[in-house]
Amino acid sequence: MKMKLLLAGLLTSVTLVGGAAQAAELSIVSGDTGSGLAFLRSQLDRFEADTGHTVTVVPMPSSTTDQFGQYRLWLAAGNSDIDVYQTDVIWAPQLADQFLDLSEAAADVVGNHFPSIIESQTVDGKLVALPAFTDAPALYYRTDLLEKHGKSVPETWAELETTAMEIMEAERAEGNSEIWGFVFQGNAYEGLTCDALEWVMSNGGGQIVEPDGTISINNDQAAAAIDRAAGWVGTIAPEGVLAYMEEESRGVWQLGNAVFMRNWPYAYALGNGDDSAVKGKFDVAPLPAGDGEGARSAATLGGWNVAVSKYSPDPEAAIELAKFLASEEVQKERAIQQSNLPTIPSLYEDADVLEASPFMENWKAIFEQAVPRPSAPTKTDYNEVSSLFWSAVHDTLSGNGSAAENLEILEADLQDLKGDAW
Amino acid sequence: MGATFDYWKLTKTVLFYALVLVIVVVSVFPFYYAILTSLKSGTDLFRVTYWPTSISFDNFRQVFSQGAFPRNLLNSVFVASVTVILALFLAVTASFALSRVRFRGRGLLLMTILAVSMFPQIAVLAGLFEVIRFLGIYNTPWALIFAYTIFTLPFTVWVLTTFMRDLPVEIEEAAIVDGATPWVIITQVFMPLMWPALVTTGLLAFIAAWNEFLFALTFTVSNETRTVPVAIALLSGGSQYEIPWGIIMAASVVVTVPLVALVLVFQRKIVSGLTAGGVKG
Amino acid sequence: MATDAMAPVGTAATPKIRSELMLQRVRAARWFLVPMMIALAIVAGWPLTRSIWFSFTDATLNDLYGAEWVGFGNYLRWQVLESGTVRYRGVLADPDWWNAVWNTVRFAFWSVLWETVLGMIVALVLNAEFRGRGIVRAAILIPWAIPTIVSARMWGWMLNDQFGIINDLGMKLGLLSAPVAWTASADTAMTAVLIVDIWKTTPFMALLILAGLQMIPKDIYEAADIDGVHPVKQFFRITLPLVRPALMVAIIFRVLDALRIFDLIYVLTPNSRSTKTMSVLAQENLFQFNNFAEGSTQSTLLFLLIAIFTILYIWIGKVNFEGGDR
Amino acid sequence: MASIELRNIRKSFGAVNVIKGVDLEVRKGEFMVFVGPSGCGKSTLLRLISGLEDITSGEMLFDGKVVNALTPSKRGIAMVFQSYALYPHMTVYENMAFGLKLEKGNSKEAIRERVEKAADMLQIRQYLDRLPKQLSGGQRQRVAIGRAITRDPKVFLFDEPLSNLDAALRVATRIEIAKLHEGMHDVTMIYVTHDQVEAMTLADRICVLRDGLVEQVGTPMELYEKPDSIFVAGFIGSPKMNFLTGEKAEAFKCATLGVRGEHMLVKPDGIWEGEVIHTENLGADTYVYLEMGQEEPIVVRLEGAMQHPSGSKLRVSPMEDRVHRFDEAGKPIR
Repeated sequence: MKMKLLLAGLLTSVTLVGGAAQAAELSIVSGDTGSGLAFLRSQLDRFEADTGHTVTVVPMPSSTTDQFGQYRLWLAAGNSDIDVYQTDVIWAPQLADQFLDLSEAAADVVGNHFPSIIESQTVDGKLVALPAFTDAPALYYRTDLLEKHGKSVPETWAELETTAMEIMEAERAEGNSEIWGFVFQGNAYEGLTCDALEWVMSNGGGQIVEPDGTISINNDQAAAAIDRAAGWVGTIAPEGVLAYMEEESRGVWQLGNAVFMRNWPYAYALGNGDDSAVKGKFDVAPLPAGDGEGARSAATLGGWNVAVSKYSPDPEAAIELAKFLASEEVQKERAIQQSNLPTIPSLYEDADVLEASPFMENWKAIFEQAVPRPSAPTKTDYNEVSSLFWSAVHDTLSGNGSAAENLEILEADLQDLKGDAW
Repeated sequence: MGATFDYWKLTKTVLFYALVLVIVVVSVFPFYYAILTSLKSGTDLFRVTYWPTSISFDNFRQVFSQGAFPRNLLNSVFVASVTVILALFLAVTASFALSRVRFRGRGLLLMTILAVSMFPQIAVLAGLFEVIRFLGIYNTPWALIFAYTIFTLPFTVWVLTTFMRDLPVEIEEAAIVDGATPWVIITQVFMPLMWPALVTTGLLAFIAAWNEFLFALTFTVSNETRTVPVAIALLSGGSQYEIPWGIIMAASVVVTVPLVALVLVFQRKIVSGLTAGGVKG
Repeated sequence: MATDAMAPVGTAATPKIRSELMLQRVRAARWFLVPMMIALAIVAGWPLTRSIWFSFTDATLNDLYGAEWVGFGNYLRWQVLESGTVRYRGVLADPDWWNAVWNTVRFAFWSVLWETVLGMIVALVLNAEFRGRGIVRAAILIPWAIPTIVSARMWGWMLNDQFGIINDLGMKLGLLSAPVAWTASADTAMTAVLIVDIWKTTPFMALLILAGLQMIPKDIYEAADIDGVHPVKQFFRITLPLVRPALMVAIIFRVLDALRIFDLIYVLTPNSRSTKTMSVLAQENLFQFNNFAEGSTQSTLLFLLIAIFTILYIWIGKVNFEGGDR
Repeated sequence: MASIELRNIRKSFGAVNVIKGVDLEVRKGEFMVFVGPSGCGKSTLLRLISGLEDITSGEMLFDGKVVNALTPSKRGIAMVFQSYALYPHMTVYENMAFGLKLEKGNSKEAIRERVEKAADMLQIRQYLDRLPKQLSGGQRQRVAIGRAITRDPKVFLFDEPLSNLDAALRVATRIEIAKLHEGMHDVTMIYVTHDQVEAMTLADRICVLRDGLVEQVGTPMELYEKPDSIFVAGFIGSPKMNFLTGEKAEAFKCATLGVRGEHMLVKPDGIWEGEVIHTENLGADTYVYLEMGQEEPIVVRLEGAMQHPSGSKLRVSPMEDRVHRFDEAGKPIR
């Protein structure tokens, strides 16, 4: 009975849609979260209504490593079941061979986005993904504690160190034995690459591999930056920070046990939740700068993009969908409903957006300091480059060798990996 | 004399129950902690407690409202059951041949079967993916049932072969004299004798299939065909980096309870010692 | 499968009338084995062959079908520099690989050792008659019943230095002086992984041993009791020899599993050098890095290593392929 | 109901020859006992007859038809195993009915009737609903026999059925089996044992096996009175026959002289003198062991309870007409 109804429904929908020009059935794979998926669905419903295409969402686990492995396997096997992929900023260059070049199709809108983001998704002149939203970390600080101890928001890492130490010691002396100065992401994983890239970049130490492909990591400023971070472990940061990812840092922070935290925007809303111990007691600022030559605040570029599979049976409709998801209209909705940072500069001044997510104003400054990870120049080797880098940094943080020693080895390893060219 | 004996016996009993208690506590504590966590929400999750402070079933409600969890549960039951039935069926007959019929190359065959279990699962993923697409069972429960034989079958064959080898020869001969064919011997004589082994291997294989993640993630792409471990991995918090601990724990509790029930149902079989009586080795 | 492999042993000498019974049994054996072998050939044969083949090519996941044959290059290759020094490359010359081998072997040894000992104790306890045995039996299976991806995360949470209950408990009981970041520190990461794995897999061992114990006739113990054999002696003289076949098989499968350990480490300590095992390394190369061929090579080497181990184990442990038949 | 003929039957396991060419005829309705020391191949021979074991060469005929290739069930045999081999998960009734259920064409009622008939014969009717583990050893053995009876076999095979029972039960069950045979006149029975008492008491004819070959076939009295070899002479009869060599044998013009204990007479003018080393008093008779310079002590069986203190001297003579004389090859001189 049910089957019959279903069939009847199917038939009518086919006849209805049959009239529209080449209605396609598309699939988009997304590792987004619950509310993110709901948002995606609502946008897709609009897209379906506008175009007559139908779109199925294939949800994926939120672990990015799981997602990446799966996408790679599917693409390698030429899986035509998925048309559009939601990709992390660092993926598109690695999967460039399997994605369609969108530069022509998106020529009309490319100019609207931040050029640095477009740059990060361009491999050998090929635009492999369109940006859907972006992400950049900030320094979270406790307004109440800073005020109580008469400190200002640190602008350099050195300031952060002293401020954190002083407040921590003072608070501990008052019996708050669980307090720490600073928490970040110190586990050996992609997040450490982000954190460490900020330390190095903000200290004028380059971006590991420069856009032209040169390996720049083995320099004194980079080494100094990492050595300094190594000094935090066990002093202003707990030993366990070596195993922290985003959630662990947020956990410590949200219990009110840290003065400073480096984290992504998601922690902002959660930190202001009703059961949070730090509700209304914190604010964000750009990450501190280093003190070497060319030192400036730096924030690693995150964010998600949409790419179209080479194996899509209906590439035109798929491109249409990708463009739709990257459009200003959807990005605005996203900023309002999901508090995701848009990749279109004009939206940061949009009244509706600012009304819904006033904190975005803070992020504009942060975003201006954003640095991409070297995924574009290192192409398919990026994951391995990143792994080598975070391993070297993690070794240094755990006290296995000095930064200078580890970076020297890293440079040699990267050179081996690079060969003649990336 | 009598007094010391009783004293010794008491000590032994006390020590024995202490051991039982330790075993139970160590086994169950993390699960208890999971239940505890599943009843918490928000910042409470980050606070260590040993007893429930406040009880909220929000997480459980979330589990059943996100995605298609009841459906996933059903898929898991189906996939794991069919996998086990299939594996036991193939393994019982095969292990009869391997343990009771003398033929050349038997040792080699057993080794070959074992060799299947020696390859890292992660490495067969790509090849298996091709086979499954070739067979046209991609994104169906059959893909998983098919893929899971790679780890359930060698295991069940080996364990059942070992157990069947230990069954007394004379029982089988009595059956032959009674006119039983190999099939009758297996189904009517051996299988009832091997209940403990069958239930045990079946249970272990069931749990292995129930808990498998990697294949399930790779070979299914829709919420309607996915199994519980994938569904749990799909449970998500409000944003990318947020891990919804409470919900994950609630889901784990929901997933584990049927298994515990299964064990309780079958546990009599596990120990139905049929050893005393007619069988003598 | 060659048909003559099925011929009963000892037929070589004189031609004779084969009895219907033997024919029936051999025929049945063939029919019983064929479905299993077909199933295994499809589900394992092709993927295994593919993986081994890839290990001799330069395949990457971006270009799986255009892979070219490179012989043993992925295993070991060398290059003589102008100065005369020889540079070795390939998996066998990769210190990361040998580190992973060492981690894997270490992990397998300790985990299986502990699981066997604890599994035996648990099985003996469960084999005894006592009130509430059914509940206890169900309770000990819980660790095995929780999906690995969940239990690994759960333990990761419990082992956390700030809000983990293990540290809290350790501090409260006075076992720890300061919270330990179990999964973070290189010194404790392996211990943490071992704890979780032993916790999780001991039920598997215990249940298989229990099944073996169940098949031991009770009158043997009664006889031993009458003879006044000490319980400890009973264990070593009666129990152990009689559960040996079941135990040996349980150990084989546990070792094979332990040598291939992946998901637990992948979730708990994915990038720690001190716990990175062969499978984790292979996975990284296969799917995360662009080194599909190298990952295949590592998988093949892992396979070889396990095969060698198994042959040694069967040879040294004198695992019996014979007996029980007629 | 069947005569069995074995023609040059051989059996080898790999390179080991267990049965080395056996020719034997078992008549219809006969109770034949295979007896011999362990390892003589008697059980193997039984299993060859049953069809459980493949015949390596030679021919096996049931009622004149070659049955080498037939399965046990098609040969119409039933077998009682040493360990009873009852199906532990089935009740006594199910155990007994199993074979009948597997045969096609037996109605439920017919099966019940046959099972109950057999059960009545063995007085196990009240146990039909029990599991084997709820029965004593003797009861289990009866069930095993009952299972065999139910199948209404042409040939009844017993593989050391009493060796797992204690002495008292053994005698009782032995009588049971003897009665059974009387009640089933037309059924051929073959019984394997290593116990010559069982063989003597049960058999119509005994087949003594040694090392895979038939040593002698004959009625118990034939074997007792006219053994064909030293081996048979020594194996049959209790106490074991005394063997004397050397001068004492030469006096009787043979290599070995065999005298049974019961054929020795204690007389003051006995031709042999020996020293008493041990006396076994069995109540009805007494065994006196004498040291006479032979390899083994010489047994003398005396009726009634007698006292002969160890160390005392005793003179004995054999009954002249009951001595067995053997040549160098161990064959009897008649």
